[in-house]
Amino acid sequence: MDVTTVDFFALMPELVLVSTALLVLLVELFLSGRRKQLVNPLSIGGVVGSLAWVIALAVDGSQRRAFGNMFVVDNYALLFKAFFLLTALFVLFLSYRYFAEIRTYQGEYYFLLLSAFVGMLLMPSARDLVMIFIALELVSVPGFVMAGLRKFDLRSNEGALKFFLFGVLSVAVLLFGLSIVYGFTGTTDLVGVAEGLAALGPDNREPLLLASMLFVIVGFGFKISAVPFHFWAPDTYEGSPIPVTAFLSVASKAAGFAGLLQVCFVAFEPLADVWAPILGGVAVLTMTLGNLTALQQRNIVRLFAYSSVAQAGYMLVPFALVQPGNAVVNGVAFSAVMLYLLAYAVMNIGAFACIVAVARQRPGRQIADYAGMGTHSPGLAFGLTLFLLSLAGVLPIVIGFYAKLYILRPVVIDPTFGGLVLASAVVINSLIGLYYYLIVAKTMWMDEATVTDKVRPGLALNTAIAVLAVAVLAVGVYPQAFAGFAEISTLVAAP
Amino acid sequence: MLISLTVFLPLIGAGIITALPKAQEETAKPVALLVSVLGFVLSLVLLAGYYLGPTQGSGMAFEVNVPWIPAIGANYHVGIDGISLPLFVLSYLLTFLCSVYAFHHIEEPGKPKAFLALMLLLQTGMAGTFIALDLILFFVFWELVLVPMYFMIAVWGGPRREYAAVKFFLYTLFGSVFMLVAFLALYFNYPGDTPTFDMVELAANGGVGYSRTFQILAFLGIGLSFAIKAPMWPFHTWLPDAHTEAPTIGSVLLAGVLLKMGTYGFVRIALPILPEGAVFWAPVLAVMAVTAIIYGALCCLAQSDLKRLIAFSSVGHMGFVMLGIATLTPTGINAAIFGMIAHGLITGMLFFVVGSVKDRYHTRSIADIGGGLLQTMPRMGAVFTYVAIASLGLPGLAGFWGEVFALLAAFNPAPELAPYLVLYRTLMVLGAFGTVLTAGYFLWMLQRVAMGQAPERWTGSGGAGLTDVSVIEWGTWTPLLVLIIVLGFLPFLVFGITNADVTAILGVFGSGA
Amino acid sequence: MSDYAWLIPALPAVSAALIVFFGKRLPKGGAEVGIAAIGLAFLLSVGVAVQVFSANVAAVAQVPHAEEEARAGTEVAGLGAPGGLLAAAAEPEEETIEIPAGVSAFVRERSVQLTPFGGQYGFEAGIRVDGLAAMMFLLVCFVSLLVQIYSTSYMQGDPRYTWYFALLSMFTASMLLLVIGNNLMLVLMGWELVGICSYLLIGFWWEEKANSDAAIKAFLTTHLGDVGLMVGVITMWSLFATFNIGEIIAAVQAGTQAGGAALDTGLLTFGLIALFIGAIGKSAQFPLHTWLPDAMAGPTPVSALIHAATMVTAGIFLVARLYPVFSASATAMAVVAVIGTITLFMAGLLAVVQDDVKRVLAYSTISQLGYMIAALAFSYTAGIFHLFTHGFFKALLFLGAGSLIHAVHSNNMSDMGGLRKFMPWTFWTFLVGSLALAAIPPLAGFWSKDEVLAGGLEAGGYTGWLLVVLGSLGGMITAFYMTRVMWLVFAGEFRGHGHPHESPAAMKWPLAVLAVPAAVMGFFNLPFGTLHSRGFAAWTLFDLEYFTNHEAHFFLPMALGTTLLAGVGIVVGTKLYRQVPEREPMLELGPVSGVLVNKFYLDRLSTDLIVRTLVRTKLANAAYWLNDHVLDRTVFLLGVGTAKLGRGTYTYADQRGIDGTVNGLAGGAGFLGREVFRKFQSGNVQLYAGGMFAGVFLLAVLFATAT
Amino acid sequence: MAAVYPLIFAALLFCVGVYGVLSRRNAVLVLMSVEIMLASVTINLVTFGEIAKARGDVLLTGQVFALFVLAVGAAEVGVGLALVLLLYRNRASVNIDEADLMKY
Repeated sequence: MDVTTVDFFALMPELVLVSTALLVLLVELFLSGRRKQLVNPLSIGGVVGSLAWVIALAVDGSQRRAFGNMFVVDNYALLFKAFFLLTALFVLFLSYRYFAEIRTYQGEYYFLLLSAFVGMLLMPSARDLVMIFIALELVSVPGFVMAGLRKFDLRSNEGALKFFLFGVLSVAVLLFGLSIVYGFTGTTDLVGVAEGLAALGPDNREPLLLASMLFVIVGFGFKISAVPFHFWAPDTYEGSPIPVTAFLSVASKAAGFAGLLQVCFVAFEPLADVWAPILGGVAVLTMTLGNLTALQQRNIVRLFAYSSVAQAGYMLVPFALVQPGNAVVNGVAFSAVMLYLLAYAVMNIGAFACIVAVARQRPGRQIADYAGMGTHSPGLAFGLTLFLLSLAGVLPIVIGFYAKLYILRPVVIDPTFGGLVLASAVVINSLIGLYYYLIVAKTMWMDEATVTDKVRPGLALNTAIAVLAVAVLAVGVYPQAFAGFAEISTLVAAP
Repeated sequence: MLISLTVFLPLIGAGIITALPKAQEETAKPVALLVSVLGFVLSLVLLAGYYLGPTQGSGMAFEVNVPWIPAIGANYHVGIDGISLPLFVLSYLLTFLCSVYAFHHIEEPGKPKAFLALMLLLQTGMAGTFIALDLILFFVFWELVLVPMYFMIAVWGGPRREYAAVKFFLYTLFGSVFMLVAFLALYFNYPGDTPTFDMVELAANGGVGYSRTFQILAFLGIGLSFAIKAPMWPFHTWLPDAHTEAPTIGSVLLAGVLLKMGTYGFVRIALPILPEGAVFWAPVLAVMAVTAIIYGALCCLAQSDLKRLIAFSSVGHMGFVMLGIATLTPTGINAAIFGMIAHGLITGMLFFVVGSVKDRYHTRSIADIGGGLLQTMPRMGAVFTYVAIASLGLPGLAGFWGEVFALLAAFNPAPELAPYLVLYRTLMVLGAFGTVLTAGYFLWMLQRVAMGQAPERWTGSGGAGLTDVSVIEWGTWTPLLVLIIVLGFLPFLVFGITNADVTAILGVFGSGA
Repeated sequence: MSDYAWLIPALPAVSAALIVFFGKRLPKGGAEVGIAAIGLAFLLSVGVAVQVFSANVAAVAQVPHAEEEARAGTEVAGLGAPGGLLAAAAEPEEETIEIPAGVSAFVRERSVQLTPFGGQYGFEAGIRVDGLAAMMFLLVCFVSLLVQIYSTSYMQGDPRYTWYFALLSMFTASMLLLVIGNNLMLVLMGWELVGICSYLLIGFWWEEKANSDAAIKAFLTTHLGDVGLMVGVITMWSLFATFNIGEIIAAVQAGTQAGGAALDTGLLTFGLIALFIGAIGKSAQFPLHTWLPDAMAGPTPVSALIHAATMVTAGIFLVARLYPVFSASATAMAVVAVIGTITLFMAGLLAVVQDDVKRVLAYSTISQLGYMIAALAFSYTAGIFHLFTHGFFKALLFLGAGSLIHAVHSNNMSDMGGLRKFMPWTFWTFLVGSLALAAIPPLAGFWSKDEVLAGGLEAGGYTGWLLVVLGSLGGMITAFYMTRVMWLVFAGEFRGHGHPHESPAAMKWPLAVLAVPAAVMGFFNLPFGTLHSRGFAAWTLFDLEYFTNHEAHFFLPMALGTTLLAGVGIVVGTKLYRQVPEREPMLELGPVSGVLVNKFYLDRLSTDLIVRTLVRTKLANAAYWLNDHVLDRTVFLLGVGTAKLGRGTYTYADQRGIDGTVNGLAGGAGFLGREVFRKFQSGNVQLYAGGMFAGVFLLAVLFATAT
Repeated sequence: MAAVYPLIFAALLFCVGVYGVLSRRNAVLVLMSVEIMLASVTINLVTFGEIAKARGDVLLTGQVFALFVLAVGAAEVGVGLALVLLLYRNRASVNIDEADLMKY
């Protein structure tokens, strides 16, 4: 295991993105006034270039390793990288007009965004605890700064501060856990850890070892805003600029899940019978608390904050169904999380695109501002309604429904009692969720319009909304395309 | 191919209507009319084809079976047979009549474009449910129907429309989620080698291979959803709110066809696929059905709002339909299907009349109308009396056959239900007594609304707005009025179509008397 | 001829449709179409009757007559000795006369087989013409024709004149459908159609609430009976797997059930009693009779047609139609007899205390119907003969009452009086009618009522004697109240305002035409020897074997006795009402004994004895009070009660119970979100961190215990 | 020397850090306590690195990991102080309890 060999070809996507980030920082210094907006197309170019490399690696098809087996490029990693780059593309679309208008720190924002995405590209390829820690940090720290970018707004920096403190705290806990796990198994390589834990056998499971595993999960719990660790989410989402909220709620959460997937499904797989039921409890708690609090929200962004907490709850359900050694169920559960992440990304970014469009003309961000949108800007209203219905995930004509269907599949294959409880929890929560999504739809279509000027989202946002809406409907009508992803993404079968 | 065209034609129509520029809002009406007429004609062609074509009036016709989601083995399997044909044609007839009625009668936020597009979307959903032969396809159409009806009630409804719309949506949805879980369970525990969602195959298998307790639980899941939809007694509280707040056309389609999806579901899915479950639950269904008859009638006696009264009356009528189904005999099921058709025509007609009365009197409360409808609007009063009498089950009109043969079937249910014979016979007598209560509240309503002296605020100057039945209304109502009499005197028109297939599908229950 | 019998119900139905659509434009407002159609139907029914009756008589002729003379002889012997009265009754008559093969009562059945629906039985619509049906055709068409002619002038100027005639034709059509139907389902259809037509006709002047109340009460009470009918029809179906009357009768006579198994008499009795409940409802027998007096709210020709001659007789027709089935179960027959007898006596009493002339006639109809039902329990011919004759003279009385009301514009007898001078036609025809009703020989009433009592006497047994005793007493009471009506209406000075005048021709002539059969009809059914075998009994026999075994008997002493009682009734009536009409209201209040006391100089023994027993015990008022407060109250409470029950179930069970829980659940979720979880988000980051570590600690504990 | 002593010391240090984060008013002091927690982690890592080295792990992963932790810790402190400065400039106080503008 030669640590020094570096296979540059495998690293190209990350390298391209890093160089674009630096380039953006430099170029922005020399641009002035309105031409600073050019930075956005530049970063889009960088992302597209990196995407090209990812596709090239996929076409090449061989499994590459670098940094002494810490960095692996296989179909699971490539799929996630492609997913992250696409999310980056759409977040850039969102932020094009938003940051142009508030005319501050465009360069810094794009630099931070791209560096965060570099971190995300590293995450799926990281097959080593150290690498996972670094990737996690690389995603979080730019996030802290971006959350506080609206310097003139007290809420923004308060949100950023909370985000920072919570983040740093949970990373510390994560590290403590990692150190102890390293202590027990003597290696930081995921597969090595798995063998170490399996060697320990079921009888002498030290409470300290279990506690350390818990600390690791706490670290990721913060990132995906599961319940006991979600307190930062509403305040940070509300405080930060909306494209950043979109970034946090989709991209950074996805990175968190990618990390959690690798850690739980590979490293801690032998002890699954310990952490699976507990993650199940966390999942139910997350869903219920997220949905019930969302019922009461008046601010659209805070509503989406709690909704993303609830969605994290849904995504945790497959984790609860993992059974040690049972590769079939684990495979299905693994792909279920993957598919829900894809669906969630499409729906959530679409919704945030609409929110960005509306927020520009009605900065109040209150749900009441959306009243009567059905009359003066029906196109946007239709798009947002579609995303809301899809997030609710109850009607079979949208992507959200099939995503939930896939989560429930492992339950139905071999129904355990815990599985049935989880299934009914998902069902009841979808209903509660449907209620507050419908309230927003209702205000758009049924209430009298207080402000009646037409909302003009502008070209970039319009294309984003249109493409995502089509994606939501297309998969709704023909889910076969969606199911295709399931096969190629089974990391569990791959190692 | 023809069948898919008929089902998706209204969807295309809805698309065309939404594409219409905002300026020509009014042209939406003729377009909708054209599409619904075309749809109705096609459905008649299917009817004729079914009779004259190869199947000679029995078994599955116009079948199309194309893979749709291979991953979970759900394919686009549609077909029509004696059980689904009458309801299929009824849905097209009612939509056609509603589009005629829509020329003058869309409630206050107007917007005919959106309204008619939603109506046509609703029609596709309804028609689809009746021809779907694949569980997932059935579920998709079943859910599809909810969205347009939700918006119809929520946007064009009465004062408490939001509450009613959300209640309707969540209530039905809650049921259908359990149905989905049951469908999945059916799929994954399929005894045969290749699990399938195909209804025909599952029905042919007749529940063999599923354990008895499994069948009971699965029937509970599926039955719950259908029970909520065809409002059976404890799950009916959404119906009065949805009806009172829905616009006229909304409540006509809701009462006329949507309620039938639940009972059709029982006949098509629950009974043949889970026979042992059906036998276990049949007495419970029968008790709930008869309670619905008595309970519905009692509630009607307490109503002060005309439309709410008719909503409760359909709870009673659907009670008879469910009693027919709960007997698990060919006579019972035939009576149930006939009851559905008759209820669709009569209650649809009742809602049309009440809608027109509301348009003129601007109130639905019986006390405000204060009687004398026969004086202020003689023809409207006459039609109202005629339909009310038809609804209370007068022989010679459509309402009678459904009820009397349901009672007849209840007197001797399927052999498997022999241990419950005494229960069924007492239920039958209670049901028969229910007809007296029904007659009671209908005549009392007639007396308070149609008869008596019209209060002076409606005669003289106040009565200016009370124009009698308009041409549009006659155009909409005559087919229904004629059909009520025709079906009343010639019941075999419907029985002839349904009999062969019902006996076939119930083969699993032995030779029911 | 009987092949075209299906035209009889079809003609009025077509005329009804024509009047509804084109009535307004016709010169006479549709009346002429109605009358023409019913006239044609009447002619047709006469033709059918002739064919059927002659066939029946021919069949009877073929039965060997040897015994005929012998029996006649025994009767004459019994004539002399009063003891003979009892002897005749006790002497059983056992020799059965065998019927030559191939000879049977005339039954013509033709039906159309409709495609089989659900299950394995077919649904057939057909006609069944036999003696009974022919007789009913005659009665219904004749009375309907006269009533329609009468109505042209009675309903003159009514705003809904055309609709009235349409309803009349519709009613006649459904009555004839009921009569002609060959299977129970058609009978049920006709039954309920007749019910709805009577509802529409009673509530014809629906402006006043009282009329529509009466109409609803009538429909609901009869509909309550219809429930019994429906249950009965369904039980018959479950027993014999067929609705066809002919097949049912054959199966019962053969004593076999559907699958050839032995007849389950228990279920059969249940079915028959259920059917009889239907008859009770429709023919206003004891428990369900409260609707008929209120049904007088409708126009008088309607009362004449529906509540005298046709609809109310539907119950008796049903029992007659299924007579062999009824006779197969003794308990059912006993129930029929008891109910009939109670009704006839109780209704008679009630008729005595009425002031409204139509209500008197209504109660008298109930009592006469009681006669018919009770008669049917013992002898088939007695029952339907009384139905036949009663139809005529009761229609006559009602139409007479109609012309009285038309002249005086008020129903109450207190506004009438002395009309003999102003309305001679009505007076004479009314007199014929009431004498017939009072069963004074030689009028029709005498023969039919006597046949009824003879049937009772001949059958003997507990119920038989009950009928004879109460029947004859009832006869006396009938005579009494009819004389009371005659005196109050036609004698003394005119007490009303305005000036009464004789009715126009269109009303006078039907009265006259009806008076003829009222008087003459009795002679068609003389119970003497050969006359009997060619008379009414032979015409309407349904089963030759039954006819030959149930010879009609004429017990002279019985006949004399009843006529004497009737005479006493008339004498007492004249005594009471001849010269003291103005104190008439006194009698209703009940202190009749006071009145009686003033009349000491009256012939004490006979009048006091009878009047005191009759009135002092306040039997009449008690009966009336019982009827009004107890029975009517229960029906009213039932109505109001159900309304209250309805309101109760609606508000509590429905709104609070089920809906409440559903809203509660939603509210609960809202509360949980609002009060509990939202508060967690306190804004202070250290509290967040505290929350996080609390969570971590909790999870750690779970982890530790998990192993 | 037995490996258990440094581990216990690291655990205690970690608890001190946690206490510091939860109770301190001043944002800068909270940052300091977080640094203490990171320090305890590095001690842990180094100890385990030694144990692993004794068992023949030539790569010294533990120590390398500790280095990474230190580097990332430094970056975090930099960012953290920037945010605290921002708060100070807007609100003239670094008291965390006042930063509760956004509730429920």
